Amino acid sequence: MPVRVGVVVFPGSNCDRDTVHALATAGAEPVVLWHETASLDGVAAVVLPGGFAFGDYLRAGVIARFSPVMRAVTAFATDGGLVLGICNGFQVLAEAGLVPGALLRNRGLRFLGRGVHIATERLDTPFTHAIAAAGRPLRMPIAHGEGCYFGDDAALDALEADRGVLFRYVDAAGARASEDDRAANPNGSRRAIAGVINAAGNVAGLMPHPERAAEGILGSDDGAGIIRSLVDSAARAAAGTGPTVVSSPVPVAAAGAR
Amino acid sequence: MSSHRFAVNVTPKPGILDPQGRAVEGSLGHLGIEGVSAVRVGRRVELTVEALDEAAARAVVERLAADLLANPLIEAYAIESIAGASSTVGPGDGA
Amino acid sequence: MSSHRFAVNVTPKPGILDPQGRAVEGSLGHLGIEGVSAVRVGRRVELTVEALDEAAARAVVERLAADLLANPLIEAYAIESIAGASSTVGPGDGA
Amino acid sequence: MTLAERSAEALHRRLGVTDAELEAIRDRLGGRDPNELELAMFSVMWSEHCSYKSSKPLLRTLPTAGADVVAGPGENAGVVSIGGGLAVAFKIESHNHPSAVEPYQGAATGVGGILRDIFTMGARPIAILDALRFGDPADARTRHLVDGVVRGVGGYGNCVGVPTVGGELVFDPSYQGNPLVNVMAIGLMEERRLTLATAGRPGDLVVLFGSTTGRDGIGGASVLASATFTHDDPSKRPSVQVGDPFAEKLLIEASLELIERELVEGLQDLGAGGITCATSETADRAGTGILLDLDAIPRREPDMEPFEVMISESQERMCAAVRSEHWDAVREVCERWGLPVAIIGVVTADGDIAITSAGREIARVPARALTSEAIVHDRLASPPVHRRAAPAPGAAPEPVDRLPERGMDPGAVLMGLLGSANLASRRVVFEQYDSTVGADTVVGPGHGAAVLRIKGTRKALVATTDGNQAVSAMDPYLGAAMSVAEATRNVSITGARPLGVTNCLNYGDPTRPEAFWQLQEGVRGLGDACLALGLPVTGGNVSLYNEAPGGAIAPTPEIGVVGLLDDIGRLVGPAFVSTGDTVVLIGEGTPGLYGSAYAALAGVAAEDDPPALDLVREAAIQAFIREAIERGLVASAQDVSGGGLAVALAEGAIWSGLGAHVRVAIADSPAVGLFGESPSRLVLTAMPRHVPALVLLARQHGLPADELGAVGGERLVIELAGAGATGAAEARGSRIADALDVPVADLAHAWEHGLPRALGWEEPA
Ligand SMILES: Nc1ncnc2c1ncn2[C@@H]1O[C@H](COP(=O)(O)OP(=O)(O)O)[C@@H](O)[C@H]1O
Ligand SMILES: [Mg+2]
Repeated sequence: MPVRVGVVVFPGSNCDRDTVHALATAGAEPVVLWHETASLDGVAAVVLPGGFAFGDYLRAGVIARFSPVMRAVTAFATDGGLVLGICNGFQVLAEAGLVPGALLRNRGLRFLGRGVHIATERLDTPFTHAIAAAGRPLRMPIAHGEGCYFGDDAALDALEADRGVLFRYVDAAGARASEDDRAANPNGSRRAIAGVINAAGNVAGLMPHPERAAEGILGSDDGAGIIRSLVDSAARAAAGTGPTVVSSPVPVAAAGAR
Repeated sequence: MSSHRFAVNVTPKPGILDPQGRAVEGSLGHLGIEGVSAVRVGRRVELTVEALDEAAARAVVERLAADLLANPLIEAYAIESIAGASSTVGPGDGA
Repeated sequence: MSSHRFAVNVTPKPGILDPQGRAVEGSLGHLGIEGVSAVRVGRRVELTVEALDEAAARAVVERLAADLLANPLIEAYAIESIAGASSTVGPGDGA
Repeated sequence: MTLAERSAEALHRRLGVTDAELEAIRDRLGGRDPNELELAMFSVMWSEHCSYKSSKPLLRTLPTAGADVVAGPGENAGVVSIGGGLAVAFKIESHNHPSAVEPYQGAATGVGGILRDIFTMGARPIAILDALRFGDPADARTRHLVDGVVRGVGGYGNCVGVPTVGGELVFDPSYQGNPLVNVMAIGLMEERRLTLATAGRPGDLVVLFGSTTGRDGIGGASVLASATFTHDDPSKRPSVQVGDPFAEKLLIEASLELIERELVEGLQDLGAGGITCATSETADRAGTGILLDLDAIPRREPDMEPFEVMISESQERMCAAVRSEHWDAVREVCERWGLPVAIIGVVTADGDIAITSAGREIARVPARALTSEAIVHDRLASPPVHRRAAPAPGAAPEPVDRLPERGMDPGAVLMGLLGSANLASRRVVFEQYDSTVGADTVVGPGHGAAVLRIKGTRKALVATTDGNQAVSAMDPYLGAAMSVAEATRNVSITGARPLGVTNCLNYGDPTRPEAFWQLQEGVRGLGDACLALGLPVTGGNVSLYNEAPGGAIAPTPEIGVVGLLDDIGRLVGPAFVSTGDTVVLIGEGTPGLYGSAYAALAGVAAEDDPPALDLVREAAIQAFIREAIERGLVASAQDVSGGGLAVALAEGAIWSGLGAHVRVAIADSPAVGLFGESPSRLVLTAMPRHVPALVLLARQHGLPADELGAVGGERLVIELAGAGATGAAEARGSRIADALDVPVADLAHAWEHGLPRALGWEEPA
């Protein structure tokens, strides 16, 4: 029996159908969760999909954060439930304080839709353990106007100390991008951070779109590893077969500098 | 020469649709906030001008606002002179 | 009950990158404008609150500003009470 | 005359209604004068924009029949069946004048409008293509317009979550005061969900949902699009319409749910003419009337005049005919999506649009008088005295004679062309668009036609837009036919079968005989080309009065085509594929450099003509390439278009990183041979073992096929052979025929950086 994974739909979400498709392709049973429901309907994991929830008016993700469903998501996350935010979903998680940091307007002040490469900094998380070929950069699209990851130096040092950086923008060869390398780190994210994970290791967010790169026909299936990791971890969680996390973490260096 | 700090408040003209204002109003229910209406969302630009005197400085801001900061077709603007400190108010200090 | 109009000015905290502010500074050259510095671009939200009195109204705005309008990680805000009319100033009326 | 008449006269002129038209209105009303409200309604409905009063007689001549056509012109969008119970809806529309006034909002609301045309039919929008035309890229105003329009297209399309997968960006001096913003949208639907814009039957409720009605766009598009736009005429300044893509997204979901659950009898989006247009057109189609309660219409602003409510063009609104037993369900859907919804009237049997307020009837007009019986003008048409009515794009003032006699290095010319504003990469533009949302984009913007897979099938849709204003400027018939040929060719070279043609006709003031002649010739060229290629025109849009103080635009027939690829596995692209593949040229060129990118760069010779187009040959070459791809004989396929053969070869190299070494026989002049844009030619690459079959197939289709050389190396090498080349060389006292030899990396660099340089934008990362 396929594991049930929730996909939250806010007014203005526009990657919900893509995410449902990618989850189903990965063998899960997607469950659509309307923003006004206060219950998660017993799903084993939740995805906050991309889009422009509430038009992204004011600040991306800020209005969505107050939807009834987010109270349920917060409670779910607090008891260790798996939550993944993609693009706008990441922005919502950040606004809700479920993952550290803030996402500012791209430094170039333009929306950017293009392919990027990201390195997986940790393979020992529920969102990354099924990614094949450790350290090989993953290629997938970004499409956002507010994706510049920001935290002050102290916050970033703390984040790195917690091993909270999950993905970093790198060049095609896998070398970590600098903050002003517009080619590899298009939105100017601090320390090239493309995705983060909370200290408890059960809530993660990233700006790139794995669900748009999960089938060869779309030019890359590098995103499938992330989706598969989530579905597999959700299945373990549902079956109660303990740790969704494989041990032997990959040293941070392995992924980045190559 | 003296230095003057101004703020230019740019707001959607009356009658012009303000999608952001509408979205904020619509979301108040979720925050359990009542009695709020006529929400308009605009921009606030704070800047420092070096000029001979206040009047000269204001003239510069006036031009900047009209030519660059506001779109006269859909936005109105107002210029206020502010204390250098006002942009550094932290949360809570507001009230 | 009485009705009060406020403006909430939200500006990037000192030290936070403000690419918009830099973009404005960058385009001053083309306009042949000089002596302008320290440009910060933020948001201005104007709203009307129905409440028992000014203090109660301000408390509502305070909550709105802290919870919704500003992100404490990156933004500071200041609340000002304004005349209902101030949002309808047209271009030029500014000076 | 009576006082009433005199005030009516005064008002009708102010509303842009001529005295003759007022007479016609009187007799639609049985001789009586319209009251102010009625006159305002007529003024918008009888505007060029809503009534097509100048173009209707011409459009009637277009071929619209097709075996797979489910809905044709006259509906909000054309719909064509693609088998398996699925159908595709597509249409292109202009938002030129609003974009000239406020580029961001003009472009944004243009996207919103065409999307509504698509989902009104019951189709979910899956793609946008934007065809943009501006004046001199070095001009500050142009740069402001390009930036605003591109941000507007992205700001709206990205937010509603429909990928922008293609389009065009063309610079031509004739657009200086009058940019063109044409947007095409494509939707996918279950055929049985087809929903038409009708008012249903008497007794049905008329329901308005979406945004509230405000004063914005009063006399907006209608008035604007019906009077020559001049910057310094405040009376023509619209109250700018602001788009709300978030509201549009909710409108898409609510509308599709209403259709899916069969809760509406008919659906019509509100565009130009607002409620007046939506109610009169739906009633006329259904042969019914509508009784409207003005006071029931949700407003955004206090004390609006009745006429303001009736012609307001506030965005993101829909009008539906609903059985009374479905009302509660309809309201629930709209409210769940956060959309204001109201019953604003009822469908009647009397054929009139009647409006009541405070229980009093304030207007009554026969629906058909506003729409199908609107006035039609037969305009005067006369060819221009000067053959070159409009300038070729950027044509150098004094003619120069041809390369290489003038000592031009063909390699330098090629680099110049690849880096020119009209041929360089559009990346800095389309990277501001979300081209991958929907997870269906197989080929996005940048390399020819866009390709979208259809989930759950092997099928894919292929789409492109093309318009040839340069040739149209001298020969509007040929220019329109060439536009159809190129757009359909760009679809066929992927292996897809074109399904139908949508078009946006951008022309000048129809009351000017020369401009009307251009329109007449353009429509004739469009029709003849579609007939020759066996394609139906499924819809389109006409934008007239495209004239600025500087003069009229070059006639611009913008053509949108959607094609069907039965097996995505067979998809062929324009980039070279592997070293050792043979390069084959199909078809042969005719002389004529007029209207080419080369002419824009180097100047045209006085005697230059545009190249010829043989529509029978074009049909043959498209049938050939589809069959060749079907049989798996083709590795890559590109058509010879802007920049000629040399640029087609260079693109194959740049996009693959693979060089090529070819030998081109020059019959006449090297300039024509390398850079001439004579149509109906293809540059193919194929595995050597497939070449004989490929060449034989070409012969069977009556097409010449020449093996030019092979793919490989890191340079593009083009040797010039034949009389033309050696002759040119001898004329220079040289025994060596010219050769073009450039590293692919250099070609790529010129191509990548050309546009940001031309626009003064920061270099692409
Ligand atoms: N304004 C635009 N928006 C999106 N894509 C564009 C735009 N302009 C051009 N393109 C893309 O750039 C490529 C080149 O355009 P064009 O020269 O018209 O292609 P073609 O020669 O195949 O017709 C195409 O893939 C087209 O879709
Ligand atoms: Mg083309």
